[in-house]
Amino acid sequence: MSRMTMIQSIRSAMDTSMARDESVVVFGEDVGYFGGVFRCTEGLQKKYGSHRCFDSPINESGIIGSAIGMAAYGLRPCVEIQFADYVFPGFDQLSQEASRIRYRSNNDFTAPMVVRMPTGGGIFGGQTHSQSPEAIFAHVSGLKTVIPSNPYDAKGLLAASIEDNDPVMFLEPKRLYNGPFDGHHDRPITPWSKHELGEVPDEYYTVPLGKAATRREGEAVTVLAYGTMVYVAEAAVEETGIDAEIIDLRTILPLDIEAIEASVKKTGRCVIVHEATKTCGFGAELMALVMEGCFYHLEAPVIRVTGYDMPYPHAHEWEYFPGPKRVGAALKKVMEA
Amino acid sequence: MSRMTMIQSIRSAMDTSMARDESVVVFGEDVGYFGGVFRCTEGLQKKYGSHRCFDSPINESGIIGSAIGMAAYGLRPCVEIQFADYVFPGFDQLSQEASRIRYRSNNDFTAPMVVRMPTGGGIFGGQTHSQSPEAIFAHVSGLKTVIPSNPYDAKGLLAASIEDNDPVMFLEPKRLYNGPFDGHHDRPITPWSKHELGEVPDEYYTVPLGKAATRREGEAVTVLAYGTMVYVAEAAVEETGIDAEIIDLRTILPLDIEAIEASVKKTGRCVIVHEATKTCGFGAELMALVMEGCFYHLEAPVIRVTGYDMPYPHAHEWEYFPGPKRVGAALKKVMEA
Amino acid sequence: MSEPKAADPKPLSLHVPEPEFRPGDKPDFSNVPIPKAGAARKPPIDVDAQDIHDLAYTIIRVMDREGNAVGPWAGELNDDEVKQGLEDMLRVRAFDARMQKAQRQGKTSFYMQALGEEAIACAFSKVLRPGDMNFPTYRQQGLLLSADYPMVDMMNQIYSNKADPLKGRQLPIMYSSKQHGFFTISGNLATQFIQGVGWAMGSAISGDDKIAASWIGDGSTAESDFHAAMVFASTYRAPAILNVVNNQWAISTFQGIARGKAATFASRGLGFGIPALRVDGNDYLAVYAVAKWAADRARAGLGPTLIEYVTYRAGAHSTSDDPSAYRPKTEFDAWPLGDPVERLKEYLIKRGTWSEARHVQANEMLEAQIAEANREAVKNGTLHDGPHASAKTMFEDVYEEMPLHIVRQRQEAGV
Amino acid sequence: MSEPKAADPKPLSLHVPEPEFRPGDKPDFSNVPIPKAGAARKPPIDVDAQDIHDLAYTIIRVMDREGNAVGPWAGELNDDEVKQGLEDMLRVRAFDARMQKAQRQGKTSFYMQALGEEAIACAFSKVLRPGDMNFPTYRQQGLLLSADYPMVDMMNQIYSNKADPLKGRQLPIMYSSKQHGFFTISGNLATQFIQGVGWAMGSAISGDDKIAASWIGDGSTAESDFHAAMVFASTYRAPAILNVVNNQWAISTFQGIARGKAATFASRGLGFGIPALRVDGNDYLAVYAVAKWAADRARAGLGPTLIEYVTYRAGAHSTSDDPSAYRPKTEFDAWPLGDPVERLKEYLIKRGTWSEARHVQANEMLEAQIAEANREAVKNGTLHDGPHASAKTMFEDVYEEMPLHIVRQRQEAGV
Ligand SMILES: Cc1ncc(C[n+]2csc(CCOP(=O)(O)OP(=O)(O)O)c2C)c(N)n1
Ligand SMILES: Cc1ncc(C[n+]2csc(CCOP(=O)(O)OP(=O)(O)O)c2C)c(N)n1
Ligand SMILES: [Mg+2]
Ligand SMILES: [Mg+2]
Repeated sequence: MSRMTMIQSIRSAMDTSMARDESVVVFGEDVGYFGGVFRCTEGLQKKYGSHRCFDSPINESGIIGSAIGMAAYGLRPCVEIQFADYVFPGFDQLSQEASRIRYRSNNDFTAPMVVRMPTGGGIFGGQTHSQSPEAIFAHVSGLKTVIPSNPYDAKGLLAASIEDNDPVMFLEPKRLYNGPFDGHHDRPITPWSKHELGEVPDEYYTVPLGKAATRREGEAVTVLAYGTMVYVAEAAVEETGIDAEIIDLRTILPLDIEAIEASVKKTGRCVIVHEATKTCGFGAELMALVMEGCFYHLEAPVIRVTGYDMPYPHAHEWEYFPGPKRVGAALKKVMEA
Repeated sequence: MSRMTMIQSIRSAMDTSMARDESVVVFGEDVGYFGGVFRCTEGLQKKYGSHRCFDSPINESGIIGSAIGMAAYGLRPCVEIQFADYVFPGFDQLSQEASRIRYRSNNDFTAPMVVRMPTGGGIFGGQTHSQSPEAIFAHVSGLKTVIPSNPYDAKGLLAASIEDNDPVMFLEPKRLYNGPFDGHHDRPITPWSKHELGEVPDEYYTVPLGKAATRREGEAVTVLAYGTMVYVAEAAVEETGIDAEIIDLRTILPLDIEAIEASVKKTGRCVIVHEATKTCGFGAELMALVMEGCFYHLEAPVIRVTGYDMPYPHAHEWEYFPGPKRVGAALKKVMEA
Repeated sequence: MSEPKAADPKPLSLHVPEPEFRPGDKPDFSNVPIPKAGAARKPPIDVDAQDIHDLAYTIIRVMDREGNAVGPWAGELNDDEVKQGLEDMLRVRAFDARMQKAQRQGKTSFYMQALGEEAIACAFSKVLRPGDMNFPTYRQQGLLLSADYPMVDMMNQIYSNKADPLKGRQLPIMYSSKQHGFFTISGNLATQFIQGVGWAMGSAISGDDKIAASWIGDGSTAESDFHAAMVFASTYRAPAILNVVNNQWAISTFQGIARGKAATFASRGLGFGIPALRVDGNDYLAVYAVAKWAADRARAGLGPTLIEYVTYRAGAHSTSDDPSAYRPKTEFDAWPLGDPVERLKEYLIKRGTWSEARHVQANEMLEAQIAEANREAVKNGTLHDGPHASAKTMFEDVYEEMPLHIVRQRQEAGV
Repeated sequence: MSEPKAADPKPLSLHVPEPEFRPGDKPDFSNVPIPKAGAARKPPIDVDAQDIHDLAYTIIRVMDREGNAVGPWAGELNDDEVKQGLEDMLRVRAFDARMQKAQRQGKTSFYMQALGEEAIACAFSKVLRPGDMNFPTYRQQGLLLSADYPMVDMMNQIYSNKADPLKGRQLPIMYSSKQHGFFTISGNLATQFIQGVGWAMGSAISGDDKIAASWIGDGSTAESDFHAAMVFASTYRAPAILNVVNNQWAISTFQGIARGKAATFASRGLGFGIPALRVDGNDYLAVYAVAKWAADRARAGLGPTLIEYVTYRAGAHSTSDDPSAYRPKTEFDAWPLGDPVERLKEYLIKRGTWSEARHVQANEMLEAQIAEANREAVKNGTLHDGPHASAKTMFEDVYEEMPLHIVRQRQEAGV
């Protein structure tokens, strides 16, 4: 057991997976010799050789397309897209190929692969280093989408994703890489070394895909969140003093629908929080599922707190970010309704 | 005034737009000499010259990327993607470029352009000629998305889209190209020549973007639909005898939220119908908007009737298609709730 | 920006390439230079790309107009092998003809034939070994038909019937057979070109000895995944053969819309340091020899080869297409590289091991086999009349395990 | 598939290219052939691509080691123009240094310098005319700084302050100025390469006389939009200049990860029939001459030219990067094409129209101007301390008219 940052735990997931399974290979832009611009793959090339961890040309369609071919061959590629914002040149390979190879070939071929990518804002990355594309992945049948919120989960979920026999989009909230953020951009953050979820086994383990985690039990209202927003929700709950149940979805698809339904049926109220733009964001699907599964238990309309419908602006990053103030306001509103 | 099929009215929109505005240019795969695989651009090259209507290389990123450049230059490109399924190689140019050029340059540059594409199933096109990607476009701030359901609207909306100063995704339900379908695949269809919305002025006119059309007034339940599904809804309403209000959204984004809210507040019930896969489909956003805007008026949970979450299968096309039987069942269920 | 002392500005105009012949024109290819059979040199497999630029701009040919096999690329196959090749091509042609008919009879939604370009897939299949993998387009049925893939299975898929190996999920002709080295075909163009390179990289990463072959059409080389494949193949020296089937047409669009000026598709390889060969795609012997050279290179760890097969799409693009709207009906007759079947037949007759009579006989036998397979397949159903796989299979295999939301959807569907 | 009679299978392995030197190594480029200045021929602008293959594999150079301008590409600029060029480069270098410092002082989030490759954008800007359009990457600040774009506006954007012309929406350095022929920079690589071609096509469609210049880095040529641009530019003979700035590095990745074997980036053009020139990017005179040749071609309706500028990224990739982790610190000193500023300075001194003293003086004057602009800009605010444009502007210009859902979001935000 060690204290790890999220970067270290992600690295440890790849390291332990590569150690136990020769078919695991890691590649992407700058991930080889240098170890990735966020250093998630540091040391892997040295340890496992440049045929198992290597730099790729700057071509996201090539990264994903070649990973599909390798997966069809029998390997388990775990590739890095430098920022989630840059996954779109490879989106055709994801949405039309990786996602459908099992189905269209009736299991003759499969695409067990992981596409890792840093996601979300909070580092003044502007419109091209801050996007959260999870809803777009969730709309594509055949893909799985995972978004961890802490080092322990990140390692276990990434190991499970690498083991999984379907293509998994693994979104890493970059604001959490070095510390749990604690919801406010203008206050000091707790380092992972002081956070209980920064305690990570050194050996291989998995956290199953498709299971949400209840980060806080409560009776008054259910907050559905994932990634960075888990901490924003925690801050807002603490500040408002509302007895909310905070559910960290962890996996967007497959989704732990039963956990969501059970919680909302219990509380009768729900606030959904994500950083992505609002229209057709994953919050819309959550809203729809709550409508379908819990309508008769609802005492107030569900509220979405999300990024606004525009590119992530550079200077106004923190006005754009759905912070504790906005989430707190939603909590109060849903309780007053 | 002529009777036109949807193909003819779409052609007429481009024809009249090209005639009145020299800056309108049309290109795409097979659209030049041949006039497009669905013949929507037939005759335009002959009439306006090959510099204004021409074949393009098979590269959707090139088609959309070059259109962005032309639009920045000052033209109004109206390009064709042969099937909506093939727009994804160009999705990076749409989601990261066309959609943001105005915003990121503070109006210094703009991208007035239209991307036309046949969408939806119903012609045994299998998983690669049947997709409905509207929700993915709707999630991208900066894009507009239009889906007409009849020749009159198609011409007017396409002309308005070409006139519009923002990038517009124009999705043409291919099942409607030659006739309004009438909801059942195994019954004869009415030709457009017998349909009142097949009556189309020969001259230039526009139908404004962002305004829904009420196809049927009713008191019992609101049905939100667009494209092919409008006719499925009509068939289901007729067969169940339920006094539904059918709203044809016409524009997915910007959305006529006020019309939706007014209708659902009146009826207190709502069924949403689309052909795209369910999870994170546009129905989820509609559901969320109804939750946010009409919760206290709802007498029953809103129901989505959609394509299932899997690739559009070839042999089981009509089991997959959300036909009148499924919509009818939803109408009954929402009335009984 | 300063004003340079250059010529006065003058109006520009857009150059839109046009094919030489359109419906009504009399096609005449006499100005197209066709290099003599046997003229192209055969370099060693470890040659550097920059030392064989010429081979990317010529057409490597083995059979001359008199039916002789000549030059350094000749002599790779014995008569029995060539007879097998001829039979393979005849089988593809007859199979296509039968399935075209089935589509017109309403037994399926769609069909795509390989008429005029049968030599390419048929000859290519012979250079692969068990375990190697093709990443084909929709026009390489020859790979399956010249291997031992059962025709009745192909038909079952074409009819989307209850015995369809892909359970009716895929379009007809979009086959998949790992066992036969045939990767699941995508309807989306060019995506498989880079996947094949990735597969080959996988083999190299694993210290395996298997190679991959990626396939693409002339029109589809314009797609960006062509570039991705070239970049990855050249960077990692992937053991892959990159096949461009230049059949002159992409639906209604001629190859000039994908290719600039005098450049060839093969010459695209040179900018990546990839050896590139341009070959007569209607010459079974030349296709085999060139493909073999590339396979040997790949297996020897020397990396990828780009091959352009010059051929002609003699039929319509698909059953949804009518080419008389955009090209002269007689263009194939005028096509200077002839018909691959006729040419190989003449070669064998000249060798004295074949005859018109045996040719007719072989054809009859194949047609009988195909008719028999068709009777079998039809018993399992056809697209519109069924039976199909159970509707419940539609919900399966989206993921390895069915997630709750799909379980619920299946329950709602009542299947 | 039959078993060919080839060699026994042997295990393959993956080739992963490595740069020659890593941290700790002593860089030595003496084995890199540097063609003599003046040696490359200068063809007429209407030349066919296939007749100048050699120019895609050489390095066109004008200034020799003694500071003389020699050969057919020399003699394009007079002394005043060259002096202006030197001053432009000095301005870029000093501006970059000042802004690097500002970033370290916390005045902005991020900066990217063009150290070592100033000659390219500065010389290139001189061949364009008003109305022409660049589609730049983030390393062509030289285009603005050698035109008349106000430095204080650049700084206002870098500081995202209340006078930022882009209202704080864009990253620092992602400038936009239609008036200065500078298309809004994208953070996404390569997308602008095809957009520039589309712009040029728009000019040709309209019978205009304007041309476009697309820009891309060596690493980014691997992106698929590079291919899209080549395909469209060659097909329609777009009046575009396709600029590849090969500065040897893409963040931590050397050019071998984007380029196969002995091929050059320039040689990619040949497979499309696009004339391609490879030029010494640290030689202001050569860059100007080659760019001028390409501009003349484009204006004459002869279509696109691909130019590879061979240079070296002397600084870090960005302020987020530390290159000592992946390359020797002394690599730039060993770089055989030298420093573009030093080389042009020596040329002018040799001409007798410049001196060390004037050089120092010019630098001091520029630094004073930059300091003055910086004082102005800082008055308008800086990223973390503000003031910024009003938060309400964040909701504007997503569309020409604000749709209802954004109106509601703005209301909810209370701005
Ligand atoms: C991404 C994508 N874009 C467009 C299409 C539509 N389409 C199908 S086949 C075809 C022409 C392909 O031509 P070519 O590559 O020359 O192959 P050929 O049909 O001649 O064998 C087109 C445009 C597609 N299937 N996928
Ligand atoms: C689509 C995309 N993928 C990845 C990145 C991340 N990235 C930014 S710059 C860069 C390296 C580019 O290298 P090169 O093209 O050589 O340009 P240089 O920085 O040397 O000028 C990378 C990988 C990006 N911005 N966009
Ligand atoms: Mg073709
Ligand atoms: Mg570079």
